[in-house]
Amino acid sequence: MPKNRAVLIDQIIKQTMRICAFSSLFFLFLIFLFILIEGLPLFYRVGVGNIIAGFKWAPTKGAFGIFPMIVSSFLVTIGALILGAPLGLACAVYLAEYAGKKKKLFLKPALELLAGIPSVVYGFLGVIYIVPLIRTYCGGSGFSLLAAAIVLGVMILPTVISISYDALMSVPRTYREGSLAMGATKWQTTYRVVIPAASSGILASFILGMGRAIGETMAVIMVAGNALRIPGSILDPLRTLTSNIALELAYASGDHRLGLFSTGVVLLIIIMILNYLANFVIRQKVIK
Amino acid sequence: MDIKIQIRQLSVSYNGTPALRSITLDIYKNCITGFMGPAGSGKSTLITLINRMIDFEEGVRYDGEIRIDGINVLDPAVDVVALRRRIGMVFAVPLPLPRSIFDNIAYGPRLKGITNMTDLYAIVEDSLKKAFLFDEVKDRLMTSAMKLSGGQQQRLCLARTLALQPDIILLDEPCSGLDPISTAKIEEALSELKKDYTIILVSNNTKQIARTSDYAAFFYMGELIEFGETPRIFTNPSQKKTEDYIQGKFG
Amino acid sequence: MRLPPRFVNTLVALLLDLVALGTVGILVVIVCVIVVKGIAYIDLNFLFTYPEDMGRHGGVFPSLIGTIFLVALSICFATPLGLGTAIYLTEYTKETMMTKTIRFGVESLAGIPSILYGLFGFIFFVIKLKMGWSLISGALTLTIMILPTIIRTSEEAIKAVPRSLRIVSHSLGATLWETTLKVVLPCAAPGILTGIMLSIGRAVGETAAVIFTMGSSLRLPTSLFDSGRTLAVHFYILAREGISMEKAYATALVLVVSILAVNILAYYIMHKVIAKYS
Amino acid sequence: MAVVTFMRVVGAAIICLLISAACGNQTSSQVVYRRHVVTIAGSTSVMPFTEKLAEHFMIEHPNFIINVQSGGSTAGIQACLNRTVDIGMSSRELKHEEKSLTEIIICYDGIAVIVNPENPIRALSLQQIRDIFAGVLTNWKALGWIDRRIDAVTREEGSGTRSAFEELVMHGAAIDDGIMVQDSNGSVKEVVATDPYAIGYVSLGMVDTRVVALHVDYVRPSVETILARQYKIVRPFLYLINGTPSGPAQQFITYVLSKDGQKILEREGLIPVYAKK
Repeated sequence: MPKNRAVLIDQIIKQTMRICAFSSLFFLFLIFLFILIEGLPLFYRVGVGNIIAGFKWAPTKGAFGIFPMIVSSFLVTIGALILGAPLGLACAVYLAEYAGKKKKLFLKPALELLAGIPSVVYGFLGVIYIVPLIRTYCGGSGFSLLAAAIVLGVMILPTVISISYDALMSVPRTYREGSLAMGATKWQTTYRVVIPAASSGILASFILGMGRAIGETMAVIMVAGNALRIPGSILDPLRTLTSNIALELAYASGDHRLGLFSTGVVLLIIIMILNYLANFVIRQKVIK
Repeated sequence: MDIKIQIRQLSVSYNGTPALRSITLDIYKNCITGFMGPAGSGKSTLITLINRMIDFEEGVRYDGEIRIDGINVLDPAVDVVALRRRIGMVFAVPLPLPRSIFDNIAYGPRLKGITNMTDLYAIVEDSLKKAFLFDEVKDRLMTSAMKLSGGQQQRLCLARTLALQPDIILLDEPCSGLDPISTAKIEEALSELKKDYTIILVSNNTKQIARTSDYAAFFYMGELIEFGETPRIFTNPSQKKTEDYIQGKFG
Repeated sequence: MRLPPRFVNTLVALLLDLVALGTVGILVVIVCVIVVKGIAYIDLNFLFTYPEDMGRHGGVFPSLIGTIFLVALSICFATPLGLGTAIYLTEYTKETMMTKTIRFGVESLAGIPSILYGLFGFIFFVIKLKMGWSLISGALTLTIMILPTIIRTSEEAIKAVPRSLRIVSHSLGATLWETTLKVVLPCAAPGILTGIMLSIGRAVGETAAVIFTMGSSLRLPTSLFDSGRTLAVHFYILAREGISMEKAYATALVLVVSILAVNILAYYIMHKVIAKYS
Repeated sequence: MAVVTFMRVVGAAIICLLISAACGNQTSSQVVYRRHVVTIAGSTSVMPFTEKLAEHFMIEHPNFIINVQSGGSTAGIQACLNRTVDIGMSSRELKHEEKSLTEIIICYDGIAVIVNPENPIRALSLQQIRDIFAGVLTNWKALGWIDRRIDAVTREEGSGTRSAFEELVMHGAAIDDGIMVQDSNGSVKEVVATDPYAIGYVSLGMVDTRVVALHVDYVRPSVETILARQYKIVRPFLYLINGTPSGPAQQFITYVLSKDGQKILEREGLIPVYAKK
């Protein structure tokens, strides 16, 4: 029996689909390639140490130190986690363990909608409401680590909630029933059995939340004040890696632009490490 | 009587575990051949080999020959798509596609390239009549097939198979989930259909095999224990195991 | 002092209730603030007139059109690619080292922050491919950005289609592609549509990746190689430069309401599908 | 059934979009064929005024399209050097290696040092301003106001306003790293307008009632004091062209330098070229 036309079409389509599937890898490769091509020469010329550990950023005068920005990025992220992680986890626990079916039906999409609000809107509301509040009640200009951490804390909530929630929901029912049968209250069950069982997923949600926070740009530019020094207090302004790129990219040329791509390289590496960590943490659990 | 399907020395294994051992069997044209046997006896595996649906299982190895009209369908070079268009199959659970009754039945003909609505309607009507379903659904051909009852759905599946105008129809325990009335309707349809088709009916209901089939084969643990004309198998089985099974001593 | 467990239990339940409500409250407050402050300055005129004096007066018509063009283009590019990837991963291949690599690629793309997409789009499309700050540069950049969302939601939707339907289709003599096209995709369509909607939401609200690839010209883009300013970028500039708070709120209103509408529609479709399969 | 309809609707929608996009392009290319397009990019300080000029110019010449992009002085100069734009805008003087471009001074602009209206301070010396931005003076108390940190705001690296400020005010002293950075005149003004303890510098043309421009060395910043050469923080706004400009570009430049164009700039608080001469 000869192969008919349909089978031939099937083969052609299979190859087309395969090309589609490889496009993602191709794009990833392109992104890496071009950011590295633009970013690496400066590391070579100026020296890795002078960029990563350098304190002075004055690209038009030949200084490309981004150490304060790396530190600031992490400070902002940690601040966001301090605010967002407990809140997000609490919401996830509530959704997974406490909320009734009807409430869940309304709450879960509502919490996910938080992710839909554009980051510029978060930044704007931060400038209008949070920055003046901080200025009035805490001091400083208000454009500060604190303001950025608050805004980012809210922005990472959807990530933390949805991934923690999935982790909590994947804890087998029998664990809960076993604990409840022994006379534990619901909270004791949740606290001592369910949360520990879901801990790796929860940890992954925190790591991915960190990734979201460290990569956020527009909201941070608007509320962080963008000063070039490592902040001495939570009321000091600071500049993250992302805002450094966005603030100066439109203006930059020559070495200045290369410097911004070097900033991008560092950011890319940090993000990749965080993603890998999150993956690793989740997989760790599966192997167990 | 002509032989439609010749099965020769057929062995199958799943991930190294044998499922069928060296089966040799002839299936006659325009007859209903019943395959019976307890769960795991290999009878369903055998029919999925005939239309090569077995290709969708993982870790399967097979050996031997199945010749339909003299052509070995287990040959890797065989066009399985064309093969399946010649061999209809009805599954244990009614599986209508989530679309209208008409579209369900027209699915096969459309794949063959028939697009003319008059032709399609003729095929649909004919198939539904053959499956004894037309009168029940003729006023609602465009409604969702999911809304039919279980028995109707199964007859729809039969009609959908008939619409392919196949030579052979394979039925894999088609009545296992149905009530006696629906079962009776399907059996009635089958006895009409054997005039035009070669039918293989897999069932673990021995009474159904006795009622409907012309030839019966008894499988046990992957082996063909006995094969012959149905009346003889049921009245005078030559093997002890066959007798025990028919009498309901195991299975 | 040890509190009695039952008391703690009740207390925690209450506390969690409050926290969850409070968090939803954030959403409600954000939406309310934008709506209350923006509603007074918005009318059909605002949507359909050109801005004057850098947006201090007039409307947002070019930004509206720019946004629609940008998002439509990127969805047009990303949907076939994403759907193709999802189909390949679920229907055409088994789990191998290769599919794992592709999934890793998709996950990595999803994790890259938008500013890096902006950086890449700027150097690759704008500079190297000489497309300039244009609709097409922005659309191509966004295509890559939303690709992971479309792939992942499509894959989920396709995986959720029962295997038995595929088997039936094959038994009726359909090829793999016929089965995919006629059985799998129609069943997965609502899920795929959800993914597309979520991507639209993401693309509409994106700023960092767009501002460096599409530029910020206030003119109405009339060709693929024209620069333009999306609503999100326009809002960013209005708010950040203090050009006009009224117009900023009004633009934010258009932005937030359209994104929420798309998202809610997406969840609604998803909910319908879940209800259907369970 | 419903799903099939869904797919059809989606398919139809996509096709419609593609067709409309394609049609859109076609009509536009026809339009472009008849119209003259001038692309201008560069300094964010010059951009708002160019926008305004372009608006007026296009009312009088409806067959012209003037595309104005921001991007910063350096970007404008670069774009002009590799001929991606017809006209570059710069708010700083050209560096030696950029001298191949032709500079056209379209007007002069004072840089005003601004504070929030709530701030009672109305005058500072150049030295005091320099100290504030160098991070030496960090408290308003030292300047005779309340005990509160000074929230100074500067522009980012690469900005023409920043390099003019560094040259005219800082006299080579470095701007402190702890100072806030904003990336446009507008955003600096916005910070100063909302933060009572802030101080920043913007183009004089940007000053409005929401901020107060400080007297520097007892001189009020204004068009008159600049013309009298009393207010010293002044820089030229430049248009740059690479070689001979295209006809339409030349026409726009002629308009900008004409009485009408200069009047518009004067109304915006800038100093027209003829006045300075």
